[in-house]
Amino acid sequence: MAQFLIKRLIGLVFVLVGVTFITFIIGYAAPGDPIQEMLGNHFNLAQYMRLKHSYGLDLPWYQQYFNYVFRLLRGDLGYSFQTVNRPVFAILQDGLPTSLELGLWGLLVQLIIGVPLGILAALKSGTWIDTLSMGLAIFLFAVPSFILASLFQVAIVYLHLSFGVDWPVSGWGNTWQYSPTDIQTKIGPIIIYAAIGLAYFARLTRTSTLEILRQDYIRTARAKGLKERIVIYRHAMRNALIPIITVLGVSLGFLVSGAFFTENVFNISGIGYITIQSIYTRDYPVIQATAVLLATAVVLGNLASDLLYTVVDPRIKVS
Amino acid sequence: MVQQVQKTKAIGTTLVDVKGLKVHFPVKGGLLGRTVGQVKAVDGVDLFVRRGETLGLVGESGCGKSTTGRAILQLIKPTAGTVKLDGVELTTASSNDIRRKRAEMQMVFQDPYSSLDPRYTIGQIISEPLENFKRGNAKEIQEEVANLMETVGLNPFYVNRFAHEFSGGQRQRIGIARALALHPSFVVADEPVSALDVSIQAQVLNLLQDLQGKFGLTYLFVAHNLSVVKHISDRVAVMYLGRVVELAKSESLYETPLHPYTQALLSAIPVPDPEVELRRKRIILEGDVPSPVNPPSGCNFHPRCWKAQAICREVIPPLEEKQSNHYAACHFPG
Amino acid sequence: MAANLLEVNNLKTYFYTRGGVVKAVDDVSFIMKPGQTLGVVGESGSGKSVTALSVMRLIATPPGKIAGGEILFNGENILDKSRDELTELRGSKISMIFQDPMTSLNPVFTVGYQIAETVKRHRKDVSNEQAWRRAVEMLDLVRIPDAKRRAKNYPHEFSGGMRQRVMIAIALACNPQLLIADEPTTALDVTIQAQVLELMKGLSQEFGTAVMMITHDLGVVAGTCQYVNVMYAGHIVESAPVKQIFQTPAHPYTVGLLQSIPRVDDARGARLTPIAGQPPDMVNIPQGCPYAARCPKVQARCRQERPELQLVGRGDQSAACFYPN
Amino acid sequence: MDTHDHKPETNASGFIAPTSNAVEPEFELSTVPGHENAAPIPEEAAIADSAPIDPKPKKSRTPFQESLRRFRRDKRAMISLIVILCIVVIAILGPFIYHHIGGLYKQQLGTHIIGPDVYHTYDHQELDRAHEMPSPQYWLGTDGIGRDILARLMQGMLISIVLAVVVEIVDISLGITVGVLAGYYGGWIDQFLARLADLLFAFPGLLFIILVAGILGGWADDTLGAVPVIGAGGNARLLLISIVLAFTSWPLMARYVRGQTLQIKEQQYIEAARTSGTNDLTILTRHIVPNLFSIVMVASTLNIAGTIIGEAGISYLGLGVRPPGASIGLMISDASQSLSAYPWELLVPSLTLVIIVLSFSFIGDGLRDAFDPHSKD
Repeated sequence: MAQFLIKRLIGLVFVLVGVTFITFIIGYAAPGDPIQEMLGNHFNLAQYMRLKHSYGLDLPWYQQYFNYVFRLLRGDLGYSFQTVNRPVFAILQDGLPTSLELGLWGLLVQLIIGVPLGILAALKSGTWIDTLSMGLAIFLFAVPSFILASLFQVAIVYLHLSFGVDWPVSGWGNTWQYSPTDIQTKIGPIIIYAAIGLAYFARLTRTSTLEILRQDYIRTARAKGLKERIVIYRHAMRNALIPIITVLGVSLGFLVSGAFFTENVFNISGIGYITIQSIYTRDYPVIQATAVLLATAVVLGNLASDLLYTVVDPRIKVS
Repeated sequence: MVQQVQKTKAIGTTLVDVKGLKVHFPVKGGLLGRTVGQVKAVDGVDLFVRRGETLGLVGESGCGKSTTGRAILQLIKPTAGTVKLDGVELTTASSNDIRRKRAEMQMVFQDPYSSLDPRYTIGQIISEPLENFKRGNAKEIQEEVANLMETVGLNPFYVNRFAHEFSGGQRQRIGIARALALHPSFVVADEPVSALDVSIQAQVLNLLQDLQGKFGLTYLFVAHNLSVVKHISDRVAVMYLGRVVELAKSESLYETPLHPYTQALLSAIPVPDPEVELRRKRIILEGDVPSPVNPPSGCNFHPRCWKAQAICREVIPPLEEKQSNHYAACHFPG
Repeated sequence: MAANLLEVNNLKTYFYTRGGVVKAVDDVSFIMKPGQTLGVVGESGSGKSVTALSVMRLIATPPGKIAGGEILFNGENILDKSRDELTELRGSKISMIFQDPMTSLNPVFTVGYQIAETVKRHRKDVSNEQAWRRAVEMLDLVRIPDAKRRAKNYPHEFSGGMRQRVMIAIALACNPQLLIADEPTTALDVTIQAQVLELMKGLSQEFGTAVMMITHDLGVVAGTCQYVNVMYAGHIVESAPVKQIFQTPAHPYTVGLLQSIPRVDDARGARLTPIAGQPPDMVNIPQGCPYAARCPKVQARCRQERPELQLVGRGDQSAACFYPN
Repeated sequence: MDTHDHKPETNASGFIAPTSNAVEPEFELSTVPGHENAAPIPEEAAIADSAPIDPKPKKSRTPFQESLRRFRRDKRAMISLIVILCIVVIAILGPFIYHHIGGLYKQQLGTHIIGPDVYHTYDHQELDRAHEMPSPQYWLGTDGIGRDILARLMQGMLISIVLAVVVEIVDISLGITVGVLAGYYGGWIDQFLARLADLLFAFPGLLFIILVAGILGGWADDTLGAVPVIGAGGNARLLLISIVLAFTSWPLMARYVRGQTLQIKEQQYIEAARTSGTNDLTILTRHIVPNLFSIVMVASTLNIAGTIIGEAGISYLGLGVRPPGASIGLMISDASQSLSAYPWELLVPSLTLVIIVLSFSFIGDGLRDAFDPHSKD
């Protein structure tokens, strides 16, 4: 098992190198001169050279890359181009807690609703319950979150106009605080955000549960005279959870992608919002930092799901 | 024609000669996917097949019998050893030479389902080898396919049907027709009846026997079922954990097995006769077959053998002629 | 004469598929006495496994359904039992082992747990420790070396033969009256098969358990069973004590089966006599005797009516044939 | 639709509490006749050994045709297929017809008299005709700066379809080539694919697309904008986006193909072909690639849905098609600026997108069920 983990870790390092390299090269190869843009009308050659040097942009590309990686390793993310002397770290620090909160709630909602919905559909497979819940899942999976968000907002506006219901259309409220208004504000974004993953988990759980129920050992469990409840909740679920845990990592990808849309639609100043804003303003250090941050989150998530996997599936330990 | 050339050669001379055949598969592992061990699937097999005979190759799952059959046909590259077909060395031949040689050596496969490409008709399947070797124009090939189908007991009327429309036994006939298309001298039959129902098994076994008589074929018949092997084979080789432990004429092997493993194996086979079953004394072997990654030292049967002595742990017993035409690899045969 | 342990009367188990109704078991009747070993022989699709699963009421519904008949176990009809009563019965009075030991054990629980769980389920007064001790005891009984330590292992750490022993341990943990073994050795090698059969024989005698041995291997039947039912296309075509099945088979199918299998104690070269043709399409079995199309002794009557299972006048031997041997 | 309507009753541990009316399936699949032993009996009765009873040579179906027949029986998929065909026809032929419908119109702000070939184009603005509901002149109304919504929608659909086709061509050709080679030969190409797939799974595709589109978008506007047809009307970035979308999707296709190739490689008919003296190239083209057809078809159909959503998302974020160009994502983004007052403008493109995506998902699901009935999801 130690070997399995080490192998995964090496894979992770490889992925991180790849991610930093891609983000770096994109930034490096990007057209336009950020320093020139930064100076705008105040352009003078001396200052240009000084800034260029202080940002390390006058070095050959590989040196820039190594500097970039070494600075990353020290936790130094550099300075924003947009706001001179503002460390990227500080910018991320502003957005991170909000994004974390959104992500955590999103994941929780996905699992708490998606997994039981999938189990239910599998147990009632072929009935209207199955058709309905899977229909819902297909719908949520197919409808992009920015459409869902817009529809949600239209609905709120309509409710406000017709019934005078007051419900916040956007925003996030106070991070990690849960006053009634905060909760009210957060519910919409969380549900929209969780929708796609919820649908994904529901479908996956249904498939894996149906698959497990077909296994010989489930027949054995029944032949032993176990109660149907035990057969399903002890013997089937333990096994059905294994594939779900393995795709937790993939679902983190959904969470990260979802963040771009949800945060932008609802004007939530998290990492996704910051990234898009930085793209508009060509603030490469910030873009690079968020990309690396998000990829690292996904990579660590994958690692966590691998770890969890070894706990759930005893077969992993020896191989 | 190949057939005629073959008939001029005397029945009974050696057609296939295998010496020291080894097939080791690397076990990948560790951090960099390096090879950390070897699965010694076939670990030093010596055997020969005489022209016109059937050599049965028998053993339990994982003993390397199928791998041996494939390695002889060069479908798996042997790690070591020599394989001569009609005096021609195959292990050192180029892949082009081997492809040309395939006209003389064919295979009948175990699985009647996965051995026929579901996208092709019976006609296309049987004609594939004929086209590869340019045996005639389209019309001639078509006629040959019809002939072959009749030979194996299929109605040529169904030439344009797909494999999935046939039953297991019929599919196995299609596989046999494909193997015979090029008039090979040597055919490896890899568990050709083990996937079939008992009543169908007999049909296919009879067909194989008939074809052997008709075309003077030489068979290497690989199977785990000792009753079937006995029924069809002139001589039988018993494999255990990658090695041939006993090789003898069928009657002699079944009546007076010399190797303890053969003895145990034979005594374990249930006989469909309650009277016989009542009288039989079984040798029940202890434990499982060891892993071919890490086989026991010396005679690899020694941990399960009731006759094992110190020497068995240390010295690999060679396959020797213990009685006339009866070979065994055991320090204490009999 | 002891009362019947199991009495199956006119059992019909059908599968409703898109292609049509598959009459997997059609009007099957037989009895088993306590402690008796009954062999059920047949080729694939003959309905032998479905018969066994029907007795366990483990038929997948849908598409399968027990369409008629009764299954009396100790005089009580299993088909009338509620789900709770059924689960009480399964694993304690009737247990079952399956063909593929590689997939029949749950990969995420230790084998000890899987045995102890059965014990706990059926013996209300047993503590966890007692159940575990029983599990170890059972593993010891099925001759798994170092049972105490091995009980804590997971199924993937055992070989196929060992897993089948674990299955036997689970099945026998509660001293059942009836053990249904569905091709228990088909997936195993011949030397391992001998180990497992020997073990089953010894334990069933020791426990006084009746065994229904389902197999396609006539050799296994000859060596282990006292009484044999031969099945073909969903029907029992012959039913007799084991000696008579092999020495004086009455039904042409049984005769054909015996003539078509090579025997290890036969002289080489004796030509086999195969059964002609193919088993019937289970969706449309022609009327009359299901074996008529392949039978060498077929008469006009065989294609019209289906023969009932009846005594052939050699003691306890019956066959479903108008012209038995 | 509200998720909470159908939320199952959960107990404290989050699992569904068994309810009394629960119809637990009595037992799951046990032994189905015909699957008792190793060899399954095919659904159709095996052909009789004896001479044919039916003297007419019946034309028999290949397994592929069998699957197609199963697919044709799938109502949901067939309807979806028809919907997609309609959309393709509308997107391609629609504008040509629409340009000739409607009479001359005298502009209120200007003095020109213009015909439908002008006001029924996706980029023509009639500033005094903003936010109109459907009318005989503007069939689906106008947007915030007086552009014809139907014309824009047809252009947007065209963009989606062209993009999907381009991405799928790259996806399929690269995916099959690399996947087959990796699966059949293994070795470094396999290692390379595995690493690439790892990277792709860790680095969310959308993030990558956003990065590239955001950073190189301006460059694309400048250089590709000059290219006729491709770059005209703010579509310059489409090329960029399609390259990136294809780049992020082919490794997944290659992985599917690799997996399937590995499976096919293990089939004995491959070994049989080799034994018959068939060379590697012929084995690959005759026995392996044809058997990949179904998985490639399923995977690419499902990928099309993702591609179309991806493009819409990028354009929605303002990183894709630029005004005056039209894309469904851009239309949604434009409409959401004024959604409270004019929800109609949001509804039209949103519904269109949802219909397209759902249709492709249904077709993909249908294909999978038809071609690979054993593996769902």
